[in-house]
Amino acid sequence: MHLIETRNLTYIYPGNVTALHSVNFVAPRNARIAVIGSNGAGKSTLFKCFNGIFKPTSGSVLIRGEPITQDNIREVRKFVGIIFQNADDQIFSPTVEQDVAFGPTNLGLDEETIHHRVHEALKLVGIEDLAHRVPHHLSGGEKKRVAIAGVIAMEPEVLVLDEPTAGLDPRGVHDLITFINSLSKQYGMTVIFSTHDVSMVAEVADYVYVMNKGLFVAEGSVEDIFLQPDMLKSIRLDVPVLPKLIRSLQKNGVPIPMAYTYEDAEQALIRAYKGPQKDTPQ
Amino acid sequence: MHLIETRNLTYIYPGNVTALHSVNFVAPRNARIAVIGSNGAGKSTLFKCFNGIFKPTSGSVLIRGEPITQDNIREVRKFVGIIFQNADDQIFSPTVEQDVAFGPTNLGLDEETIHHRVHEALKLVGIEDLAHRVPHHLSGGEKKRVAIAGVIAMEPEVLVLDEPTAGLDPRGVHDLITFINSLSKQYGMTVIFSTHDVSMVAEVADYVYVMNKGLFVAEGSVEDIFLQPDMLKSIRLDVPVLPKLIRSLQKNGVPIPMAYTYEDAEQALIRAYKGPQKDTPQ
Amino acid sequence: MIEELFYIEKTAYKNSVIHRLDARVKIVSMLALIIAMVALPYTPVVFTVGLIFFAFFAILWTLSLLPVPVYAKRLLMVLPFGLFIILFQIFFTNRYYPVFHVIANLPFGIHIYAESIEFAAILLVKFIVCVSAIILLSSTTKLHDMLEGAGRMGLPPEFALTLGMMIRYLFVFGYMYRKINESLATRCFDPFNSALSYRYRIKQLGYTVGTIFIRSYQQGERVYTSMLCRGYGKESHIFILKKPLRAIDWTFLVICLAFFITVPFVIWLTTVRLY
Amino acid sequence: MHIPDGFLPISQAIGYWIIALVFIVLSLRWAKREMSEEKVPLVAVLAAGIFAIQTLNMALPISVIPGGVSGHVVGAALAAIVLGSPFAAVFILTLVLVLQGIFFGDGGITSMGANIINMGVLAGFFGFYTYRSINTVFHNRFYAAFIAGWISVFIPSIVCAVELAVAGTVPAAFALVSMGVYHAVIGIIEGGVTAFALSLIILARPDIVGCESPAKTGKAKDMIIVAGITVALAIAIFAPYYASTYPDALDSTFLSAYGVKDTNIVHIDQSKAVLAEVAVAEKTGNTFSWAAPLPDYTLPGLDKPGKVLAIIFGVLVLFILGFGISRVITRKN
Ligand SMILES: Nc1ncnc2c1ncn2[C@@H]1O[C@H](COP(=O)(O)OP(=O)(O)OP(=O)(O)O)[C@@H](O)[C@H]1O
Ligand SMILES: Nc1ncnc2c1ncn2[C@@H]1O[C@H](COP(=O)(O)OP(=O)(O)OP(=O)(O)O)[C@@H](O)[C@H]1O
Ligand SMILES: [Mg+2]
Ligand SMILES: [Mg+2]
Repeated sequence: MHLIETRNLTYIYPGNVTALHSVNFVAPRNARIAVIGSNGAGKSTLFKCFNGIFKPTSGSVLIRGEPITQDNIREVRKFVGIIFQNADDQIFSPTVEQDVAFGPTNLGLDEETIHHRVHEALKLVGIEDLAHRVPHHLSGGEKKRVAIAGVIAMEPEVLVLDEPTAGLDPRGVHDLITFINSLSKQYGMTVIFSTHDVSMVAEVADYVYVMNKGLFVAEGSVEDIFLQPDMLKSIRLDVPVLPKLIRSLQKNGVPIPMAYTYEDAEQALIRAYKGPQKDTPQ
Repeated sequence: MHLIETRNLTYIYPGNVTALHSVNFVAPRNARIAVIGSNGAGKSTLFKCFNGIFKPTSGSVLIRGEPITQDNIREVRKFVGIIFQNADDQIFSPTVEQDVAFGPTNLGLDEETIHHRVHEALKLVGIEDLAHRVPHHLSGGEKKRVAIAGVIAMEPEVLVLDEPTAGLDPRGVHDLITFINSLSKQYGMTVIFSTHDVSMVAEVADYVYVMNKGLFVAEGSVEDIFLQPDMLKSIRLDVPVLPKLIRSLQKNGVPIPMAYTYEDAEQALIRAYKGPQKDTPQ
Repeated sequence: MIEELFYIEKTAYKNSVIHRLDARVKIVSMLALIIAMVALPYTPVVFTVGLIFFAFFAILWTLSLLPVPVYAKRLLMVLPFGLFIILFQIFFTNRYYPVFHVIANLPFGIHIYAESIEFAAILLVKFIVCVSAIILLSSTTKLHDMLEGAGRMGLPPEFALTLGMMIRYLFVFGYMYRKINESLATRCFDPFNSALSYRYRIKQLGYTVGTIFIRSYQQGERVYTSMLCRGYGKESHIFILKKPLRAIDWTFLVICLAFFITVPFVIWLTTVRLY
Repeated sequence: MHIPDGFLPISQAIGYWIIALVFIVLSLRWAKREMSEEKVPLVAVLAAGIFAIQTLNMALPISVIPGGVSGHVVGAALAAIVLGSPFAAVFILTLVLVLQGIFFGDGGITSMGANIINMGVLAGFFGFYTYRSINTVFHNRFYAAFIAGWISVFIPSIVCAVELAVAGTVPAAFALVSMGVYHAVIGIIEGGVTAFALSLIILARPDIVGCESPAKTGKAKDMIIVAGITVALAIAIFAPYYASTYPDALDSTFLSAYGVKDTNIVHIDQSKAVLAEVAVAEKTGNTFSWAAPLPDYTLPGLDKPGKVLAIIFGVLVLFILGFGISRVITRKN
């Protein structure tokens, strides 16, 4: 049984824009899944189907094997937490604490539990000291964390992030990547995210879906996907710079194994250039 | 005489937030200048001083050697065109054509000139076919182009872009980089931009300013800046992945020259492997 | 006005005895003051009571450690409409006096009446005292504290949620409004530029208003979506912790209420005895 | 147009508050029933948006207005038209006014009821129904929105003047003329802005305005609304001019010229005043009595001048009429 599964999911916006076209998506337990695609490919639309915000025009969305109905929709929304791209859309209460408490309050929890959850969530994303601040004085990165805390406080088992790193500075991106990886490793959460930053995919994802014009044009492990540079180019995407470089070296006769993350690439290059020597200490 | 020059420019927001602290910035003719810095470093504030939207709290901004006054402000705004990060803030009219015509109309040009300029601008950014579309329905990348066209139609000599690639897909980023480079090469325009994407800096800029907390902490050519990884790290930035990789190889004893753009890095690595042979044909 | 919002908010973040008082206490006291002031009949009693109330306000303002220019600036901001009406009073008779004495004759048969001047002064005193009370309240109380306070006093949860969201988005739109203004300026649009036709200028303003409207609408839709993701439903409300009043809050409240009720009465009684 | 505290006697202020509360409750019910819970966040965010719109400085350099007093768009008509219900305007403007009153001191607390009636209820209802009926009859959204925008500023300003006059804090004639003329001009801007804004919205987001498509109602009923609004308009437009034939100053010179009052003490003998008017009529040969049945409104003892009341009454009757009719129409659908 998969946590999330879509079967021939089609979504048509009012005005006959087909945003999703018979999409089959599967999210197993404890996976880190990237959905990539050009602007307008349908990523955000897909994510909104995961917790019943959009109802499929045809096909179905199964959460833990069950379709989303009016009866279980609250359960589904508790189970699948979504964080959209723009933090301002998601922080609607006058203070950080109130905002993070919004979800738990809606779950009908008692005051003490709410209070506890709010502080757990704030601690997890590392912004406990911001609890009584007003959101509009926060920086972009801080707002993003508040938005994440707001969803985490509902204790979802699947976390969906729509372009989480957009507009963050390099350190912010790095922190977020570390955070996502820890959610998966420490808490066993399933994380699904979309991004335009292909090199982030290599650092975070176990499995990749590639979208174009509402269709999945490819899916597979990071290696599978980035072995198809022409396909990616044809749909406005690209291979991250490191695999691209290594491929080019391979073509030019350098005997070097493929690598996707920075660390692997570094090791691979050092070995390739120094010949079969002992591991170089860091 | 520089096109834009700031002298000890300090800007304090109402409420005593010092966003710029005695900043000296110089933009010569036909340069491509990158301003990088973490979230909240003061990049956007600096740009808004360039065309008199913000008046310096102290210090001065000189445009072609002259300070900005009430009398020449229209001239200045015609001379320095700014494109902000969010295209939605910059598009007000019911059709793309009308929106691009907005600036020239405000300059009091006659109808024929306006028409001509609008079509030149649309052609330049490659969206002639969108002229009669409603801007609110365009994709993110298309809106960005409309915003650029709207400013280009005023025929500025300096183009300032605040985080131009945010939210664009890889192809969109690539197109934009090509476009910026062509503006500089073909039209001799001076281009100033800010970005969080350090690898874009290497591809586009001739000169880089590094900001932190309202101060310039470093400036120089791309090489100068990316030779200081520790400084960059300390202010939440990072060295692009390619120079980082090459530096690590150098440290590990691989004899390889430094390179910043993808092409240079590729060539350098290939040569380093093959030894001092003839150039490998592409 | 949105610009002032940021500014006012700033003063509310300072710290003082007055700032630390519970929002409920401040709201109730200020309401009491305003109602007491407005309820006074249009007679010279207003002067004495107004003076005493204003002195009381001045003490509170001093305690709040806020500079006087902050007050002056905010007063000036709201003055125009009221002041306009007040100034013109002196040329007119009204029904609150049986007899009017002309003290100056101006051309075109316009007169200035002694009683009207007094009446204008009465209006001015009422106006300034009430506005001062509001300025004190909003300069020393954070918006969300006020909202929480109102919520604890029984403001219906629907209203609290709606108002809370409105407050939050006021700031979001404040920033958006700034950016739109900046990009209008970048493209040299100036509604006062008489070289452009009225129609064109009104049209562009209309489009700008339309743009802000559409963006607010879209923002609203997106907010709704993300609220749904957090289990929003009919019974959703804003999270407000219970918070009992402290002794100092009670003291302040009792003093204020007693003061605002007794002063007018005492003054009224003494004037009655005097005449 | 924001009446501050102290300009309305407490009794009247309470009266206005009660009327306002009725409409606020109605609008809450509307928000809950017709728009369901999904619209609550939308309306809240829109309220913030309208607030932002109100801060757009509309102080066009209209040299007609001395001093270039600035005005801004109210946005009530736009909100009502786009959201397809006058209650939307009531709800949104209430939120806006509450915030303006409590936070900025713009418009008082006690007088907030009156302000909500003027800028929320009257502006919303008049704006909405004007738009609806003109659009139904003439099928021109642009002009319908223009006139609706104009009315949504003008009528409240007149009513505001009347309220102040009834309160006795401003002479009716002065209030009507100054407010009327000023807002007639401001109304043109509001109208223009409303019309252009609506045209943009229809172009960019036709789905938002969709619910508003001209109701397929009987033409006759719409004609009644149009007629009602036209009459209201006529009254509203002519009221200030009618009243302005009695500017205070003019009035008192006239009276003093005929020896009814001495120049220093205004203590008017009513019978003498009537006699004086008769005398004037005889002298000028003009028997048309341009005085309303009630002589001067500044007379002691006569606090509620009939014509002022008549205007209020007329406006209210038309307003209730229009509202009732539209209710009947909508119920039939
Ligand atoms: N509310 C809407 N009404 C109609 N069409 C829409 C709506 N929202 C999105 N679309 C269309 O649906 C398609 C998919 O949009 P979606 O937002 O899912 O793309 P995306 O992959 O998230 O793009 P991006 O990377 O730019 O965020 C696009 O063609 C878009 O124009
Ligand atoms: N309107 C404002 N009022 C007060 N402070 C402001 C305002 N706008 C920006 N600031 C502050 O000024 C500083 C510089 O902001 P600025 O927007 O210039 O940063 P930036 O470098 O453009 O950041 P980013 O990369 O996130 O766009 C920040 O500390 C910010 O909080
Ligand atoms: Mg998206
Ligand atoms: Mg910025």
